[in-house]
Amino acid sequence: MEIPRERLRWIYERMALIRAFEDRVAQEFAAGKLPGFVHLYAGEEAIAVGVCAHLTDRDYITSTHRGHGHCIAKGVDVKAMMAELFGKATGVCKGKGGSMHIADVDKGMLGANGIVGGGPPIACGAGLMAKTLGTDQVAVCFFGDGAAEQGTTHEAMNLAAIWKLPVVFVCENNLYAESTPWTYHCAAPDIASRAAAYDMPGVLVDGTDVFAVYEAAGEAIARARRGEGPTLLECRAFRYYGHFQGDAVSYRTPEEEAAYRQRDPIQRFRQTVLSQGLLSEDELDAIDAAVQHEINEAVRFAEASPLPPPEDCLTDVYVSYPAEQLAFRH
Amino acid sequence: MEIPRERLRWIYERMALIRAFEDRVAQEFAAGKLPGFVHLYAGEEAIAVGVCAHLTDRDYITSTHRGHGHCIAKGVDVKAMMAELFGKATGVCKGKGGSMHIADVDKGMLGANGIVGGGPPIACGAGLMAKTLGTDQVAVCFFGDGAAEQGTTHEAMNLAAIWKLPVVFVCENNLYAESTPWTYHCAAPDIASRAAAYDMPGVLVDGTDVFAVYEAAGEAIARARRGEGPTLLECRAFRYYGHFQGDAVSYRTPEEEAAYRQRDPIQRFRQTVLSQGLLSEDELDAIDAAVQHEINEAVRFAEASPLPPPEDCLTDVYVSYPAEQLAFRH
Amino acid sequence: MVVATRVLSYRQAINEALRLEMRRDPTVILMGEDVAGGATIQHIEQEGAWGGPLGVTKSLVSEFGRQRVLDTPISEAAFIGAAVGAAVTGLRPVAELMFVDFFGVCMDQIFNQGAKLRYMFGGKAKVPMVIRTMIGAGFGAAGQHSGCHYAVFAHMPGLKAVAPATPYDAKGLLIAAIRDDDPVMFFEHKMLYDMTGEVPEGDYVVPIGKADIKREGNDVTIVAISRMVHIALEAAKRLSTEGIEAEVVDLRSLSPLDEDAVLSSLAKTRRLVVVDEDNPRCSVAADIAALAVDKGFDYLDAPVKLVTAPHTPVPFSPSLERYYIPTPERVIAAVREIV
Amino acid sequence: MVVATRVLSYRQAINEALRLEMRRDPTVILMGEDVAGGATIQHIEQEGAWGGPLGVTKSLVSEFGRQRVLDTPISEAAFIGAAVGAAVTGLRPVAELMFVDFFGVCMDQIFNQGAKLRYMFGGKAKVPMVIRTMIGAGFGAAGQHSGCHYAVFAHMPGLKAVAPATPYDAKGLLIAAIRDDDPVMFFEHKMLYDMTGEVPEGDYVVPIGKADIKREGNDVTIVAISRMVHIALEAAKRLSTEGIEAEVVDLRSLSPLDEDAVLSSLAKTRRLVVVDEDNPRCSVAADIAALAVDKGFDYLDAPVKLVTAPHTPVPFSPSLERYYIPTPERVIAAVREIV
Ligand SMILES: Cc1ncc(C[n+]2csc(CCOP(=O)(O)OP(=O)(O)O)c2C)c(N)n1
Ligand SMILES: Cc1ncc(C[n+]2csc(CCOP(=O)(O)OP(=O)(O)O)c2C)c(N)n1
Ligand SMILES: [Mg+2]
Ligand SMILES: [Mg+2]
Repeated sequence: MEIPRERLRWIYERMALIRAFEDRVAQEFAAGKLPGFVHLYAGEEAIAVGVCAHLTDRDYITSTHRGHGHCIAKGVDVKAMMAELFGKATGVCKGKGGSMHIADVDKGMLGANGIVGGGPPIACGAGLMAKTLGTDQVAVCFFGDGAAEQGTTHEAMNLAAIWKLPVVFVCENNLYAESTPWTYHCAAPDIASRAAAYDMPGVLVDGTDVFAVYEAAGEAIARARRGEGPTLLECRAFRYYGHFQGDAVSYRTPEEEAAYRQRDPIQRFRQTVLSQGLLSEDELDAIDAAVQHEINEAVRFAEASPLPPPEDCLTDVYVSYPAEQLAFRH
Repeated sequence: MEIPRERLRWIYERMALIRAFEDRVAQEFAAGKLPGFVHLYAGEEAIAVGVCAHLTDRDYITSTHRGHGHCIAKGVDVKAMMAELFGKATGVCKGKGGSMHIADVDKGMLGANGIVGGGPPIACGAGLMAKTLGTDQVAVCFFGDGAAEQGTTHEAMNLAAIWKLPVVFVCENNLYAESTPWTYHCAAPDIASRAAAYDMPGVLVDGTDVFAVYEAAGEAIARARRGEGPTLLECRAFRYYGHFQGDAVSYRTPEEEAAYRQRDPIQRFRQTVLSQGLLSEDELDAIDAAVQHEINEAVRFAEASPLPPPEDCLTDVYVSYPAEQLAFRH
Repeated sequence: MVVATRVLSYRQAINEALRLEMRRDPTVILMGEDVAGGATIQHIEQEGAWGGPLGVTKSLVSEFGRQRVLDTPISEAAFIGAAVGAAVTGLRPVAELMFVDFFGVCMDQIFNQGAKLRYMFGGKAKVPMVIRTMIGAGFGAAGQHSGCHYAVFAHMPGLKAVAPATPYDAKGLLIAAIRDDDPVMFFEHKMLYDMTGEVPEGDYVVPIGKADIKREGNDVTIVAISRMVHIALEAAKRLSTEGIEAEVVDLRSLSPLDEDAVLSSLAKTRRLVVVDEDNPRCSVAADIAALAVDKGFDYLDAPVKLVTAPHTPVPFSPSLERYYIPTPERVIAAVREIV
Repeated sequence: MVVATRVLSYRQAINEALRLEMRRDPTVILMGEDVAGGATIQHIEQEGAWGGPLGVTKSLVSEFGRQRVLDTPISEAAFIGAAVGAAVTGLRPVAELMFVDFFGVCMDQIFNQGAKLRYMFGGKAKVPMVIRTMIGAGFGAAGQHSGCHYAVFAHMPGLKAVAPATPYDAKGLLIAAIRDDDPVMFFEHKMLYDMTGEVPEGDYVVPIGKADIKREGNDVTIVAISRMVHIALEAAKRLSTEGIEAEVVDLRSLSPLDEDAVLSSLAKTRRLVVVDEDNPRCSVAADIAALAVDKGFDYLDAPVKLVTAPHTPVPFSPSLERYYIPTPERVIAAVREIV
């Protein structure tokens, strides 16, 4: 599958932006500037970007607790994201959602999700909307290897298959669910082959190779748009950080972690485009610089933004509801 | 697999008893003598009996809303069962459970279940007990084709597989979930092949042929007892009555129903044992007579039994709890 | 304008509300197990299909087709979650959770997704969906098909919850629920399906959040929910022969609550009994009592009495089930204690 | 006999209760996501494994092995249902539902299976299991990891429910829960894990169903739950400087309820405030108010005030989350309204 030059630049820029965002979040978190906890996507950039390269703002995605990368790949504003993680009023969810619920419906991003397996049914719903209204929109459902063991994931794949919904299921197999290896929690030899249980194509993809992801996702999404139903992609990649920030990652060895870096998706992309003469080193470096600038700006914006006024706790619960019944009685 | 003569007699007797029980329940229900609703097992006798022929009282089963057949195959007292359906104090659950929750833990019968997909996790628990305590008990989980679409069923199969639990999953595919054909609700070409998603053997069995069920279940149960983990059997059969009593069964044609009777499990058994000279016609007729007598006695017993005293509503909720907090305040 | 009314059953009233809203708005779809019935079976197309196990959605598929009346697998989490996803992206789905007792397999999609998305997204989304579900004992359906459980949903921020007691209210509240931009739980009592009453033709709305005085009286306020409204009315009728005039307030809406209706009735009668078929602990009945003893304390001349189910599952046997369900006798006894 | 005590954290107290019970009774097993941690990974065997995301079950796997400390897939319905099945057939499982907010994916196995089997089986079975689960806001964990939701469980017949506020109570109640023959929900407040207090060595039981007077006073009763006990104590301390002496009743057990403790304190003080971090509608707080206005009506000299979270999901931002959680100031304001 040939990728237009502008798309290539976009792919690199988005992957670099995700990496820079996550590295910076790790720093800010360590400095105690972020409330709550964060799950970082560094190392898995090729998956979100390779998939979302085929989507427009009118297409939908559902995400996971590890959702920053999906947001950025789907085009959510990085300033508003950073402000959200800081819990600021200017955040993309006005500070109400935070890292685990970051979302932007205008960009088709239906939310990170604090519930493992929460997303697959919702993605079916977005697909059902498209099918019912006869549009060509598709919905992509990102989920982890751990989420593959949640019943909702199975139910949703079956539902999407029998209704031939335009949904693509993308399992991000990063080898662990928290500290549990996927080979322990999953009885199947691979997750992709579970597609057979739902009579849909299942493809195992190298999730550190954005070209491979781009190609597999392109086919699956085109199939969905043609009304031919869902596909399951299993993309294998590595998460560089711990499960959440603060995790000492005792379950992995330094050798294992070093091996991950050998297959770094961003470096691999650089090597490929440089060796094939598709983009130049200068071009890539310029993108890196722009990305760094964008992240700095985002943090500056987030820091400068105000916290939401406390009583905003009471807004946005319903479209309409008697206000006095939302407030506590005392 | 050769079946000892006594076992053959038992198999016939149990199948005949289930059929007679269900036919009689249908009559009593039509006469307005049974509260609530009942789901009848007639037509599927070979599955419960062919499987339970390998179990002792120390082994466990979980069942479904269509549980009478499983009870009888597992040796639950038919009088106490009938009294339960009549809502009597002498019922096996003291009239508290009824058809949909009929159970007898002493016989290893862990309950019919009003929740489709409620049983599979519980069966895993019984298997886990056996594994933890190092006994050779097994647990069999009966579930319908409709239940194959419930997330719990998938989760339980995966759990049983990774923990190598002594559990056998028996899908009773009777072609419909309520009025919905299994070919609509299930994306897979057959349910047995979903076993691959959990790395366990999956076997498609003719569920109207008790010899076939006996053989397949024998292997699966022996495997489980040897500590080699779970198996999925899909047994295809037909339910003769509606989904529940009162269902007009408009979704089936008379031709379809007539075809079912061509493969009646009890008639097939009779033909086989007679043609192979394993049991005699007199023997079988004597069993039929005894069964009919037992059912008559059961109904007499149920009718003659008292209703539970109303305040028994408040007992058996907990092993211990302040009585005044169980009662309503007024 | 004169609006014609006819006598309809509660079942027919619900069916009519669905039909009218589906005609009015092409984004309204139905989904649930056998809500059409017999998917893919040719010979029952049109009138033969089930329309739900109790026939409530009967024949909607013939008018609207299987694209808008969707039979689902037994995958409540998936299809109710799909309703959430469809609602967020532009449809107005009406999903059927056949019995409320099944909420345990799909509650996450209801209370954590459907109910919270708007909030967690900072108000950028709305989730206009309805979950229709059956409640109540009296059918001999035993422990897993007879509960009310609406307290669990009233407890949850982000959900609205209504429980009509009459055909009129059923139609008007369901139309309101479908037009509402928030997720609404719509509780149908299975013992009311055959109850009949006057129902106007055409569309009308019973506003969510408004209780209804089903009987006026000055001596005691009886707040009741769903089928218990009829138990309360029966009790009130009998009490009247003793000279006690009860005011029966049909709550109709469990979330939001019509606090004013409860408090102003209480201001008049100064005595309160709440009748609720749900289990007693942390119930809507308890909630009404809590309201009364806070904002209505100065009105109260006597203890607030709750007439509820006991703290037990629903038993099967008719003798036990009769004991479980609140009766007019128990309501009368409670009233007598405080008047 | 003199029992030695040491200062332990709430986390350590829970860990110790599990350890002692597992030593005493070989049928006690633990199961949950990463409760051991790193299943099948050789190099972290013994002390390196997680022991739960917050380390509560740390190092139990080194003593009891992976046969008794079972890491599970993310399949709450399956493994909590497995705990039910194991309990019915002879084990005493302690299952961990990591955050109570996840109950929506497994509630059926809890309330419809575990809680009802005994009843539906006519008393022939018992289900001695414990579900440990984390509650509470204050961590910035936002809408799906910060709820309390214990009202939902207290509502359900067949379940018991306890929520300790101190290390001492945590250990004693957990031992009681494991030995109890009924299913018990054990609510651990995540903001209390690092709180320390005196804890006796060896085993002891804090009986389920007994509240504890954490502070005596004559002017107002403050009933509180879990972390709110400390908020109530702080409020009481400050009120004391104004001459108002509050009695703080730590409910400890939500089902069954220690009605006597609440009512006798009320009989003394004649005024009641309930502090509950859960959402207000159909809450345990409302339930206590309902108890007071029924059985305690004659004692009441003032409205019963509920200090709860608002009817909203838990927001993320610290400014919003602080607003959400009841504070000593709000408790003091409520007390001032009625004394
Ligand atoms: C229903 C539910 N169960 C458990 C959790 C706690 N939890 C959060 S992330 C996680 C691991 C998820 O693993 P995986 O799906 O592989 O995603 P990854 O973190 O590897 O991206 C767990 C157990 C949760 N959030 N929701
Ligand atoms: C969780 C849940 N959803 C729906 C139902 C309603 N219901 C009862 S039986 C049934 C069909 C079950 O089909 P199947 O599993 O094939 O069993 P069969 O009735 O054919 O034996 C349905 C939908 C239920 N009891 N529980
Ligand atoms: Mg993972
Ligand atoms: Mg079936």
